[in-house]
Amino acid sequence: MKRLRIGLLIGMTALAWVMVSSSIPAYSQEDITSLKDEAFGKGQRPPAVFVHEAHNEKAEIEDCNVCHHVYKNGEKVEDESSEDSRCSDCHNVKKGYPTRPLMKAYHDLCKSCHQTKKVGPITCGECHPRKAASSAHEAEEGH
Amino acid sequence: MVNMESWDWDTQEKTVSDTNGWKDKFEWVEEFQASPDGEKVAAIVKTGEAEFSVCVNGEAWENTFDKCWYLRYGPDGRLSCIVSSEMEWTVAVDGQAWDQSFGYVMEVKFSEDGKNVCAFIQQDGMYGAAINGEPWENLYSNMTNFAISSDGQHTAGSVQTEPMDEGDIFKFQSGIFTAAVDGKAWDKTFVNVWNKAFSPDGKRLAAEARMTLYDYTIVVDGVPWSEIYSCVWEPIFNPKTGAVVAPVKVGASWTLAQDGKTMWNRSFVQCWQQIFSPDASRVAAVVAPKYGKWTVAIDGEAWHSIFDDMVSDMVFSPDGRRLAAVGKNDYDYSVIVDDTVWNGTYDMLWQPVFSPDSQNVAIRAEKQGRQTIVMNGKPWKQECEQVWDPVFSPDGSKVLIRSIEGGRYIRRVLPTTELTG
Amino acid sequence: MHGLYNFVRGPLAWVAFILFVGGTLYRLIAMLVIARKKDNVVFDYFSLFYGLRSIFHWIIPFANRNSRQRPIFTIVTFAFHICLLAAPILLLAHVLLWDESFGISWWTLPEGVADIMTLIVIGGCIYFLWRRLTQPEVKFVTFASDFVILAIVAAPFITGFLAYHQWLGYKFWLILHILAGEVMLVAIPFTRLAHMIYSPFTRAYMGSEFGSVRHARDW
Amino acid sequence: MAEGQVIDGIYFNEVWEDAGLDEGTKKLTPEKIEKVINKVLEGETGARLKVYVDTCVHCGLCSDACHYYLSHDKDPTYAPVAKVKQTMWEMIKKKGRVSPTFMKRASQIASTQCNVCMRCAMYCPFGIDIAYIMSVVRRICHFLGITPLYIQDTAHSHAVTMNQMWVKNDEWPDTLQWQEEDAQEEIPTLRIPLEKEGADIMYSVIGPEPKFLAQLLYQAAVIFETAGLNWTMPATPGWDNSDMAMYTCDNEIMGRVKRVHFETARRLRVKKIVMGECGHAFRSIYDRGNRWLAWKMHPVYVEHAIEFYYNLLKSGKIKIAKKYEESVTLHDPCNVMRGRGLYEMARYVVNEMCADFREMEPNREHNYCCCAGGGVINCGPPFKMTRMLGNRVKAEQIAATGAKVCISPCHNCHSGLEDIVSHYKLGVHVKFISDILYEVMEKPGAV
Repeated sequence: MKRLRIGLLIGMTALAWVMVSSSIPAYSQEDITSLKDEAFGKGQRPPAVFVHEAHNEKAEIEDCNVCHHVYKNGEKVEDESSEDSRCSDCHNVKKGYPTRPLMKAYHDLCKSCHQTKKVGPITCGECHPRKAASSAHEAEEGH
Repeated sequence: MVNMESWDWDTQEKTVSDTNGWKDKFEWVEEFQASPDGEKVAAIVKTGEAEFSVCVNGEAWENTFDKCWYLRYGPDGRLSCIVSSEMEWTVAVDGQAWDQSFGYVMEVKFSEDGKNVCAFIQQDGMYGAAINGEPWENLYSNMTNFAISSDGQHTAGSVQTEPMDEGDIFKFQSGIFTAAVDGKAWDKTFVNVWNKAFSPDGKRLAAEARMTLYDYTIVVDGVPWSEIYSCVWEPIFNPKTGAVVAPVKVGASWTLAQDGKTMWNRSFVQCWQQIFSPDASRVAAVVAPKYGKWTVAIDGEAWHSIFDDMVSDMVFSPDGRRLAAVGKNDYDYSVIVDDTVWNGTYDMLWQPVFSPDSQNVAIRAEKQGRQTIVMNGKPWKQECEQVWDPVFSPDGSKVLIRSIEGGRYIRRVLPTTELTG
Repeated sequence: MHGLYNFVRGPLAWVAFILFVGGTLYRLIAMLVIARKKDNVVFDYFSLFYGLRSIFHWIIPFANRNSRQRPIFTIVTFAFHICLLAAPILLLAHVLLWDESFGISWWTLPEGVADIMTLIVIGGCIYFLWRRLTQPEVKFVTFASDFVILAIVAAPFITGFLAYHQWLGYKFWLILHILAGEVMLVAIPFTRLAHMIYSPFTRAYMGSEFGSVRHARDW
Repeated sequence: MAEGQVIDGIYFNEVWEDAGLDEGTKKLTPEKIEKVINKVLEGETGARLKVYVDTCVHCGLCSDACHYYLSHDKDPTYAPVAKVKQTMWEMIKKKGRVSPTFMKRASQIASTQCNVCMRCAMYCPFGIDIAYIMSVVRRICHFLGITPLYIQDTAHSHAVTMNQMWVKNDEWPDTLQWQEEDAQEEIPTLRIPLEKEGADIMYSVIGPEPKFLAQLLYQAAVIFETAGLNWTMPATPGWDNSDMAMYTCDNEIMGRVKRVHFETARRLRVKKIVMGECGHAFRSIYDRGNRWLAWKMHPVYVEHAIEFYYNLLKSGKIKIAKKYEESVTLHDPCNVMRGRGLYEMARYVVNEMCADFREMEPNREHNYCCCAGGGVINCGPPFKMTRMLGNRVKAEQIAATGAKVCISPCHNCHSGLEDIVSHYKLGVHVKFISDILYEVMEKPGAV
């Protein structure tokens, strides 16, 4: 009885491992772009993987200001966008006020959207892979 | 009771004896005892090589003994001492040894009027009691917790009724102890019997008992209460109704029980030394309402004044309305009367004494090696080497103070007002 | 994946923290209530000064005789406990989660340091396991539950380590890591891991008895 | 003896015959055991036991604290935590449904394989009081009637006579009077004042002193006389400060004996109690007995002999004529060292008296137990070998000092060390402080 139960446990764990890990993709030739912001300096983790074109295509984002937003008096200005300026121009790395600190701004922006849409990476290692190549795809596959 | 009317309440002050001279006369002078009326002072003295006697007001008894100890005045002013001659022991009263002597004599107790002198004796390795020299007919192989009735006509002890081999724990646990009154043991035996109390008329006896190693109860005339407790303390009789009252432990807390029924609706972390007021209308006990906090409870109501170390020496006023006791914190003793603590602490305090009209409380006190009388919180101006308990005159107007000052034993009668101020 | 991750990261984490905090409070309050009721002396002899004096001598390595007698154990257990507490609390990834959820954050350890601390905790667990398996005086008082507790403690660190290094099956280890952490949190008040809650009190009580009553040292 | 014997699946590391345990066990039924265990656990224990059991992480760090464990070549069954495992854990886990054989073994462990010396409490990182847990086990055994015979008899003696040795009411004052007479040969003015109300000090001793060790009463009288103190001894029960009921955990008798002792001191209106060189008596007066009676501390100050001698020497009331020449070492008794921190005072006294003092290692709070205290020696001859085999480390510790005399200011330690010294043929004399103090002090009154 006991042995059976342990066997079952091992089997289920293995199955779970296979299911969750099966999203590991084959190596891809596509170019990779990342959210490497000079303002961070040397970060503890590699910059987040972000293939701009592919992402937007997949996510069907057409308006730039979905991400490159402009805020005035705490309100998002609908028809303005800020792709001409760097994120760190508004989002200070260390000091948050009045805007979010840079890292938090990235995290919140990306993750909130991924959460809402229920697609895209939301855990640390998905955006900040140790081995850029393999995980970049993983990040993309998620779309 | 002792007739105090006949005492000298007029002589204001007299030096009864200068004890400084005693040391010249005798090579050895033990501590002094003062007679209740204050007219005499006595001490055990060595009169020669291995020869002892008792010196009263500077004069030694005619009789000498090989040994003397436990010199005490009875309430009637007669002076008793445990004495030994030729390896035999007895009690000498006012210098006259009892006719009968024993293997050993230990505790000596007096009836309230002092007429009967009772002693705990051993004869040929057997134990019992003697009243005025007359021993029990039956003696027992072991006896403890010697008790007497207030009239001194009855004596009792916890006795072993069957022999037990050394280390026979099973025999012991079968119950081989009981109480014996006037030499006659109760029929029923117990694992242990301890402190006993006689009814006021001396006809009944109550005792603490252990039925097994852990079942305790109170036994009255050999009949245990139906209730079993995890522990009990010494019982007393209600002086009017004859009911028996004892502290009992129920669960983790103590309360008072009367004839096997819980008497107080409150329980305490500790409860003991209960006393009845003279009219039996009230009962007081020393209690610990909280762990390590001591006070007095009257009819189950605890006082607010709390002492950390202990409370002792409770005494009701003659009218039963007031109560005095002694409390202790660290090294300091204080008097507490009717839940009010007197100002001033002392290194030692004896039992408080109420005046007959219940108005005044006086007490023997010691501070920094000097003793005095304190009345209603106010110390008497005189500091002495030693004082004895104060005695109020029957009308309460005067106080008899017995003291030793500069080696002189002095008897004073002071108006109560002089002490109260 | 979103659903599973959000479940362990959200509601389950809430459950775990509520059980941890609630359980801890419950155990503490229950202890105090039962002490009040049945062991009141504990309060009567409690001394803040001597309690802290005792704790002080036992949270400093080699400040008490037993720890000097067993230098290896002392080093391991101190390193283990420090890392066990510090690594999760000061981990960057954890602090980011706090920040994300509640907007609160604090100083964090460099990730490389946290990584080493994790290994120290895992090493400590292996050392404790080795003691339980080989040292007669420990083996004799070891029950199956002791291994389970050891596993409960080791699991979040092993899975966390694997997840952090993203070798194989990152998300699997990550989710398992979160689950393991939650299991451990819940286990703290309800297993012998409760020594985390109780030990300051037992130590302080013994310190009080030794200090203020016995006038002696308890280290 | 059948070491390592397994009876009904319960491991007996030692097997001795003891009528108290053997006969008592025969009368047990599982129902009674279950009832008593749960009664004690629910009725008498609280947060401490529960927290101790829940906090213990079974780490075994307490092992090295125990002289039994060390002396038995680190046999794990003697480790403090192992004793809890073999007793209390099992009782709690099985909710009291344990067998009579289990209880017999539990009683053996708690009564004879633990001296409740509390050394392990100083080795547990959490300060878990295993001595307390063992006392709870003894308490359960008390209710079950399975306490070793000799100590049970001693508890009976306390219950009847309020002293440890069945000393009858007359034998005590009689002995004091004989000692007084003997001492007068040396100091003619010497007196042992009986029942002296209002004296400064009541001197109290333990039952064996009048029974077997009357010279200690003699020596104490000489010290009191020479120091010129105003002292007394009671002639009634209450003179004995010892308390084996404390160690059988017959708490009711423990409390009764302590109450008589303190009330006797109060009756005699003394300002403090000075007690002889006894450890367990100090524990019962200062720690266990007073607490059972709801006295937070001793209601009348109790000065242990070590503190007493210290004060006498420090104040010059007793002067040393010539220092003791023989090399000495000092055994630190648990109850006055771990129990009262008198170790520095003891060293002052020993250094004042003796020219050649050598420390044992470890010492002070960390000294190894004598293996006699905690009631173990009082369990009598059946368990003598338990003590001998259980304290090889003590013999080694004493031998390592090279001292010719071992001073032990505690009766139980004294007797236990004498046994160990003779069993391991150490050739060391065991002495009380007063033995040496009496020998080296100035006695101006002596003829």
